[in-house]
Amino acid sequence: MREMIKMVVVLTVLSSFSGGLLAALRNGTQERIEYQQLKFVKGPAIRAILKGCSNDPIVDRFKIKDGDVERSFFVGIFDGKPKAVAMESIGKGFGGPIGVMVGIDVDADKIAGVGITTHSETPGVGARAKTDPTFVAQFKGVPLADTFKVKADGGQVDALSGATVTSRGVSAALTEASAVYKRLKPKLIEKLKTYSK
Amino acid sequence: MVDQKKFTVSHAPFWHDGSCIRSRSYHTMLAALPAVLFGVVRYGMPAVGVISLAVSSAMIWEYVMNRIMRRDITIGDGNAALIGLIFAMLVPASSPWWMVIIGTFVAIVVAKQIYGGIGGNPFHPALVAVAMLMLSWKDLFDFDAALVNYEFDFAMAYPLAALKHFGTAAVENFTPGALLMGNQIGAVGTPFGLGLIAGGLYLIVRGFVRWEISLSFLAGIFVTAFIFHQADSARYAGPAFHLFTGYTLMGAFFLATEDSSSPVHFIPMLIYGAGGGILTMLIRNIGIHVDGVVFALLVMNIANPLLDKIRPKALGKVF
Amino acid sequence: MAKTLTQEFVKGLWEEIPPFRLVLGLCPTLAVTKSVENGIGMGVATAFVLVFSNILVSALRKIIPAKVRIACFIIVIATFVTVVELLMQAFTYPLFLKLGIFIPLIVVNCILLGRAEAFASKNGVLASAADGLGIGIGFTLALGALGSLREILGSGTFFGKAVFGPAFQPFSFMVEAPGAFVCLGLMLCLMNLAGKK
Amino acid sequence: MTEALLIMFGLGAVCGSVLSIASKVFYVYEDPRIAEVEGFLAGANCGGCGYAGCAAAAVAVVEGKAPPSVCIVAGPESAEKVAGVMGVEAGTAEPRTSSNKCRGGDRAEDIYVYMGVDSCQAVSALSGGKRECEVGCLGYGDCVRACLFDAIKIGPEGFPVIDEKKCVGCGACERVCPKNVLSITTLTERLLHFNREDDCLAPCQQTCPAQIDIPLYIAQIKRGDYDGAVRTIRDRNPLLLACGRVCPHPCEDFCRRGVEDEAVSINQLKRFVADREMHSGKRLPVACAPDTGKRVAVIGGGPAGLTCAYYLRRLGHDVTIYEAMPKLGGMIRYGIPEYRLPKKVLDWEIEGILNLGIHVHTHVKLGVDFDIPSLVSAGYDAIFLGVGAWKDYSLRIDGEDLKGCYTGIDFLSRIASGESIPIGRKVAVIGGGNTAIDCVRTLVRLGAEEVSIVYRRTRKEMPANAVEIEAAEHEGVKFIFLAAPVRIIGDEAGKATHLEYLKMELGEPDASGRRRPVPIEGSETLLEADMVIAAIGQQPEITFKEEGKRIQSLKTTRWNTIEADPETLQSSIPYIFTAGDAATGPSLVVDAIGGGRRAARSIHLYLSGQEVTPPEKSLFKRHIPGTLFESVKGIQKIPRVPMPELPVEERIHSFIEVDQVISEEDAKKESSRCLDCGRICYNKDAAA
Amino acid sequence: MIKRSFLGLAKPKFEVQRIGLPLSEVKEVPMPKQVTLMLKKPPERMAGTDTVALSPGETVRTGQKISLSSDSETYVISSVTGTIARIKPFAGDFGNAFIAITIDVTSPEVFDEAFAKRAQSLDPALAGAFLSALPGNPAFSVFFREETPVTTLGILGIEPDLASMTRRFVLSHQKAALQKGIEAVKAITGVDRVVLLVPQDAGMDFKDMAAEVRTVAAAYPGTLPKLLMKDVFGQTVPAGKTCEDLGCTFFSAESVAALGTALETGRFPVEKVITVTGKDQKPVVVTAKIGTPVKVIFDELGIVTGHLDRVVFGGPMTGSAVYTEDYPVLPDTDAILVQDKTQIPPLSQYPCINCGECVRICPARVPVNMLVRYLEAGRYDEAADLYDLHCCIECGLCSFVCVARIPIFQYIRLGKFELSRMHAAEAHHG
Amino acid sequence: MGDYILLAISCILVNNILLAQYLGNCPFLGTSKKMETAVGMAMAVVFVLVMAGVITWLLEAYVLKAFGLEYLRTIGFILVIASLVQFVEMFLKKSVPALYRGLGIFLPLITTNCAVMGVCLINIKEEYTFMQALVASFSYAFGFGLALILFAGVRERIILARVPKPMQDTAIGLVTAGMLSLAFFAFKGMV
Repeated sequence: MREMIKMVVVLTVLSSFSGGLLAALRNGTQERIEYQQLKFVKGPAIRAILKGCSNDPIVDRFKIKDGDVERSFFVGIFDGKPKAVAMESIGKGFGGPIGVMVGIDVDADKIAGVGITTHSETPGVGARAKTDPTFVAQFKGVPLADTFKVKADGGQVDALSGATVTSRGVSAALTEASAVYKRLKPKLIEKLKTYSK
Repeated sequence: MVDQKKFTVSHAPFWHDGSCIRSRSYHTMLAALPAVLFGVVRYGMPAVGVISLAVSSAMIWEYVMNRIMRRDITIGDGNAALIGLIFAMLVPASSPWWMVIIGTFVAIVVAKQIYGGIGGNPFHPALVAVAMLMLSWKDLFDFDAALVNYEFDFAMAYPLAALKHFGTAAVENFTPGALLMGNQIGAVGTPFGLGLIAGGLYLIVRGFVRWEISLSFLAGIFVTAFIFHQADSARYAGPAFHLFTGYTLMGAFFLATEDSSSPVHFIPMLIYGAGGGILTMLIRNIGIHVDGVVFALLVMNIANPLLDKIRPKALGKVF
Repeated sequence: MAKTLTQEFVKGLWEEIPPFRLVLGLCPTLAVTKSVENGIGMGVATAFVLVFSNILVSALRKIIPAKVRIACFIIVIATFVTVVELLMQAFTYPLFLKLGIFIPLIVVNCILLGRAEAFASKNGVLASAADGLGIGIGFTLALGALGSLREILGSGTFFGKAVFGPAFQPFSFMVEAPGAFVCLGLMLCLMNLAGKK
Repeated sequence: MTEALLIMFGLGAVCGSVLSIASKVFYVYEDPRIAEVEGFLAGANCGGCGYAGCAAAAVAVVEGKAPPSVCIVAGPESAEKVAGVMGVEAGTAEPRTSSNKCRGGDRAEDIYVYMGVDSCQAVSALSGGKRECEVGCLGYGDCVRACLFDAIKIGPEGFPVIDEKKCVGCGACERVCPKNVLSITTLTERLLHFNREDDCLAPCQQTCPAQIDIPLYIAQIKRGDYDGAVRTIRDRNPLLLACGRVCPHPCEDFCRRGVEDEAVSINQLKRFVADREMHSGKRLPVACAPDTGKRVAVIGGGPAGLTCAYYLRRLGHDVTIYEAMPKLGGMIRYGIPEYRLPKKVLDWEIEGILNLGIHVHTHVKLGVDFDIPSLVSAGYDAIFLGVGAWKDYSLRIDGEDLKGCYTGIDFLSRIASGESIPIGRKVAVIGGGNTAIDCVRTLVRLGAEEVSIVYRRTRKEMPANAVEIEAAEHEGVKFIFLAAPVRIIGDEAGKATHLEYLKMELGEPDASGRRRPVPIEGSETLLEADMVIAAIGQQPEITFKEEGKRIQSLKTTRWNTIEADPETLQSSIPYIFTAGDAATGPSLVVDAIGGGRRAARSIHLYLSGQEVTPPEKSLFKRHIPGTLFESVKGIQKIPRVPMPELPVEERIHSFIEVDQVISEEDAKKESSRCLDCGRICYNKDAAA
Repeated sequence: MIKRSFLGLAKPKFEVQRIGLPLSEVKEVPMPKQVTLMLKKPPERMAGTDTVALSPGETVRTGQKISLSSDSETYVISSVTGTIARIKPFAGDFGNAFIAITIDVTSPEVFDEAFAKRAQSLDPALAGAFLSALPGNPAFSVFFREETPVTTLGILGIEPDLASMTRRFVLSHQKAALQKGIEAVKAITGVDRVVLLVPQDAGMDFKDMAAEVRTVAAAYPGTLPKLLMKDVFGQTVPAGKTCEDLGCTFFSAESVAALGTALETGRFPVEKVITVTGKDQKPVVVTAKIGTPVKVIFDELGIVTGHLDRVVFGGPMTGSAVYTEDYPVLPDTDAILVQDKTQIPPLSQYPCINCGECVRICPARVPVNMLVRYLEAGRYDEAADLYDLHCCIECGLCSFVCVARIPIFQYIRLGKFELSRMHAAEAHHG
Repeated sequence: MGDYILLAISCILVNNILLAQYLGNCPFLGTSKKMETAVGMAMAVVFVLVMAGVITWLLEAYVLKAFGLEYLRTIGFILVIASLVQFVEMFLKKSVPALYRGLGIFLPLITTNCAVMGVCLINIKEEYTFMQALVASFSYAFGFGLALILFAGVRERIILARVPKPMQDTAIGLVTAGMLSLAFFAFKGMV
């Protein structure tokens, strides 16, 4: 019995000790990890969309509650003004979810740029959505519509050849982003004001 | 001590039927000759270059390994030359010299000699080499691109690639007869179906390969292709097309039948051949590889030791 | 037969260098050595965990009951693995992304448990630290070597920089899964040859 | 933070309790020692122990089926730890190594040309193998393949060579060898191995009373492995310096090279390596088995006693030597003059033996200072009686007790212990043995003007070594053959002046084939001699027999030697063993050494509670007939290397050692004359 | 030598070579100057402990029984009259040990009367006392043992191996003796069933024999006992068992005929019919005294042997090569084969290449390809447990067809021998 | 249903845990020298992996995710797996000794088998549902067993071949594993 108690005690103490240690470490590094994650996963896309902004959009980010979920917005400051925000939305692709970063020009309600963050599409086919710059370039300056559809479905988006599913996924993501933007716009404007100098 | 007479003492039997590894290798090479000659005629000097380089470098690798491992020099048995030849038959005539040499290195050194030489290799050495090269240099193995400098009087497309990319419509004009006569592009030794069949029959009749494997392999391809074709004839080509294109015939007579990587019992031989055929068709029809023979046979090579455990009960065996 | 600390350290560099001499820890060895950078990163991470887990296991060896010995060792190791995981996320995020699932899997690397069981639980703190450091550095070296070979041959680069002319057609087999096995096998053969002398 | 703590606490608690409860609920009794033992085994799963892997071996140990030393890889440290777990002592866990008995796969001729499976087992299955030699190595290397530790290689001569560093003594090679060439032995077994009928023995080794592996050490000298040669000799003979000087080398008589050419100078080679070790100033380490805790008293520190003590010590016993004289060495110290065996050399050699941890009491005489019962009560488990044969036979003629009359050993030992004896002008030494020669040569050096040997037969019959006789002759000794002393005539002062002897002639040959000397009537002759030394033989002095009770039951022979089994050397009292001159009567040093080792074996058997039986299939003082050739073909004659010696003028005035050691170059040359014989084979390459 | 046929799909045909029958010419080998008799050592005796009841210098008569001791089960019958010159141990194959008794032949020949006297009554004791030494070494003892006594006797008029004509010769030339012999065997052993196995093409009528007559296709390996058991008697001998365990044994027709002759003449038969195939590969049938050194036969037939040649006692498939021309004709030597060194098919150092020829030809369906790998690695136990080592009926065909020229048959025999040795050692040590 | 079959094929062949994902290689090489051990190990892995997959999925879903403690995944999973393995070992030893002899002796090896931990992590990473996780765990384990048994078959022959000394054992095992992995390229893209 003594031994049993010892076993339980040692194991419990050891694991709680480790839990405490890790929790402390986690608290200390949480901020930085989050920043790093954004920087390396979403960073490239964000920077491409908000090209020419004078700030670091990853530092200047905020969250807004949208129903149950929290959404992150990255602010792009152009000429001292927070002119654009970027947000991520998810569409369903061929190989799984596709993360699409959508930059929106707040002033004009136009798309400032689109970038693909994460995906698991077939290399050389669906993956061209990320690697082929012409595909995302077509969205720049397009006004926000209620729905985005590929041309084959009667929409306005030029699908990637051979990767219709991927293109549909991206379009769906854009549609969602546009909906979210419209829904949250008032709160967004509010928040953005804090960034103007 | 010259006058001393000592008899030779050994164990029974004292007679032998006279077969040996050397004659086996050379007869197999002889059987491959029609297809090889056809390749030479079709592709000219580059084919000669690839063949001679492959055979000679294979023998040199064998020699080098024999020396390193301090074993008897075994290039005389013709096995290395045979592997070199089969390897050459599987690559496009336009293969660069370094690729041929790397290929024979992989075949002889990695896939054969480090397993202890002939008889030890669990995989067909030439298959291993071709699979490795295919993975590494896809472009060089794209027969359409590789043979772009040739001009022939028939459709300049690798039938299997055309099928994969464009469906059956693209391969309609490949008639079985034309395919058999070698009117298709492909590797050095594979287009001439008739030659391969002739060689294969020779090997079977002489007992150098086991007919069970060849036949069941072809049957596996035929049946599977037939089923697919019946299911969707627009996407999947018919059995005749599959039988006479790509590495199929080569596989049936020269690759699947390699001694040390194939089973020896009757039922395992049938399973082995049929499995290879079915797998080939699965890869061709739903996998990403253009031709499935290489990988299908490698998979069957792996399964060989297990398959070969299926065997008849020995005389008087008690359990 | 007591060895000096130096000896304990040095043995990990050649005599017992994993995974060549001690055939342990093959999974990360095979999986992450597509490039030198990954290999060394993984090696360092493992070495870090190894040193600290060895120290802690050695320090606690008297109070750990035998029945739950393995569980305790695992907690210790897992704690440090998580520490490494968090630290890497915070500071070397791109490397963390590349090594992916293999960082948490350090916890089941048999080298760690092997050393804890075979060495640290029987030896003093200093010796265990020396042993951990030696084995860890040896592991790093081995991973670096394998990584270099595979990167140079398979991609034609070294630390991401091209080493051959543009005419070089990389032997991409080497960076594929089978290449990893074959390459490690051949290196093991060379080590066996070298060990003979 | 709190959540993390709580969750981890919960997880740890759940896992801990589940495990601890499970360990209670699902408890299956397993001897906890199994796990512990397994922890100490090497974990190589090599199967060398004979069990299926380490776990199985651990189970066997715990069940008492296997000894703690079961693991052959992990070494004695592990055995100790395992023994600790099991609560027993490790005991005499000796390392075992493989050794091969055959040296030369290709020397024995083939009887047929073999074709087939490349394996010794296969060849030997066909008519017992293709070699004409029944016990020889076939050389196909089954042992090499069987060895898991890479410790065996087929050497350039075509027989297996064992790398002792790698060998763990697992016995795989022994099991697989169809010719039983390889055997796994411990140090004890090696030390106790005696020449057997089924060994592959060269004639020299069969002849050597100490059974030294002569071909091996010559081969080692040839290779330049002098230390190895010393070790080889020392496994059989601890007194190699002394033997290298004084041994009459019977081995050379049977040297196969000697059949067609001159015998190899075996003893010179032995002396060469022995001297080399001495002059190197570094003693080669001698391995001893672990202590057994048994005590043995060795009475008499002569060659037999020293040898016996040496082997007993190496076998792990606690040995004490009791010596009557002030110094150890016995007859080789007191009976052999300085010019043949310098005392310095002897001291060095004896020191080496004592260094193994042997206790010594000198100046104590059996029957005077102590007796057998006192030794028994002092706790000795066995006693070795190596008292030698120190009592000279008397001439039993008139005038023997005149002044100037001495007996041989008495004279020599007094000289050796530094006593100054008035040396006569003209000296007559009676006898034809080595003692007589030693006396005359000593006298020459002590300044006697005229020294004669008086011997009753002819020179041919003289038992002394021929070289010695020759050396004495060179030094100016006169030989009077066919002379039987009748009386010694003295002057009034009681001092000897003349020796009267009868001339003899050779009669008809007797049963032994020697022609018996027959006195010639009336041929009395006077020989002027102011000093007469009778050196006609010795016998053991057994005055101790009269004292004490227990010892009275010790049987003796009519020559006053101690009666004992000739092979086991166990006397009529089970715990008393004997050897050397005390057992055999005066004989060669090397006989005493052989006897000492034989006695040590018997004592070891006795102490370890085994039956004291002669070695199995022992080749005791016999030859394997098949090994003695009438002719040896293909010999290219090369003379043997001459022995360097001091010039006569120099040596007769001093006691400086006469015989010198040969040079390294000569040693190599001489060793290459060896044919490296086996039972029926010899190295034809060396012959050519 | 039978070569591989051009068409590899067909199995090689192993029909016994024939020379014109009936054989008219039979050479008689003259009385040699010296004969050597091989007395088999009982297994329990070890080297050096044997003493033969006779010692060198003693005289023996033709037909005299020589044994280790008066009650010994093993004995030889002297085939000549003479004096014993030497008695030496002789190592045979696979642990068989003999004592070679060499006799200097003297004339005139004197016949020992013991057999004639003993043969007055045909009873079991006669078998034990003399008949085991008949040509062909018939194993009479199996009829009288306690467990599973043999109830069926097969008399083999067919050859056990290729290149032998001996039994065929007996069938055609000694029919009367055979007839008498069969009756005698029946009387001595009381056996229930006697079956005479004759080759299909014997071209003779055996209806009047006192035995059941069965014709058998005389193709190798169908003439091996275990396959005869299967094909003729429809019984499969379990691995590790013998035909005798199933109550059946086989005698050579020659043994039975010799018994018949012996009873007729009252003299113990000391001659042997042997088929000798020289380097010209033409078989010749000769008769010679048992114990005749093979050299004498060679001299008589004009066969010259040289360095590296091979002399085989027995057939080419199952015989054994001897290393000296002094080797004597034994009672069971049916055939002698001489090969010039150029006629010896070389072996190779190759490992198994897994071609499967052996597997397909094996009459016992043993997976030889795997078996030989295990045997080569010395893993005999696994070979026996996993790959049917003990099912092998030892026909030698696997080696005959082996493309890699591995001495497979030798590996198999060696494996069985080593296993039996190991098991014996284990049993010995408890 | 079809999805599950595809998932299974993908896990068994296309993304074979050993040959394509490099997980579980130590026991792969260690236990493949003999067919019997390979079969025992394969069964043990299937057994443990299915249980571990289920338990860790539950742990992740109902504890870690619920409290936002994903960073404790590593330590939590391994602790659970290790305890599970040890528990199963003790249970088998007592209750089903026959099974223990066949499979239990491999259980300690599984604790440090990265395949087990790896599959649990993959299940989380791929955000499988409970059923998917169950199927994936079983299929991965089956794939492991399949590769192990195939490999053992090949290896039994290699051990008997005349492999040069420095290549023997692990080195040749690795090269062969490479070729196995090469052959498994056959299934690329099939799902």
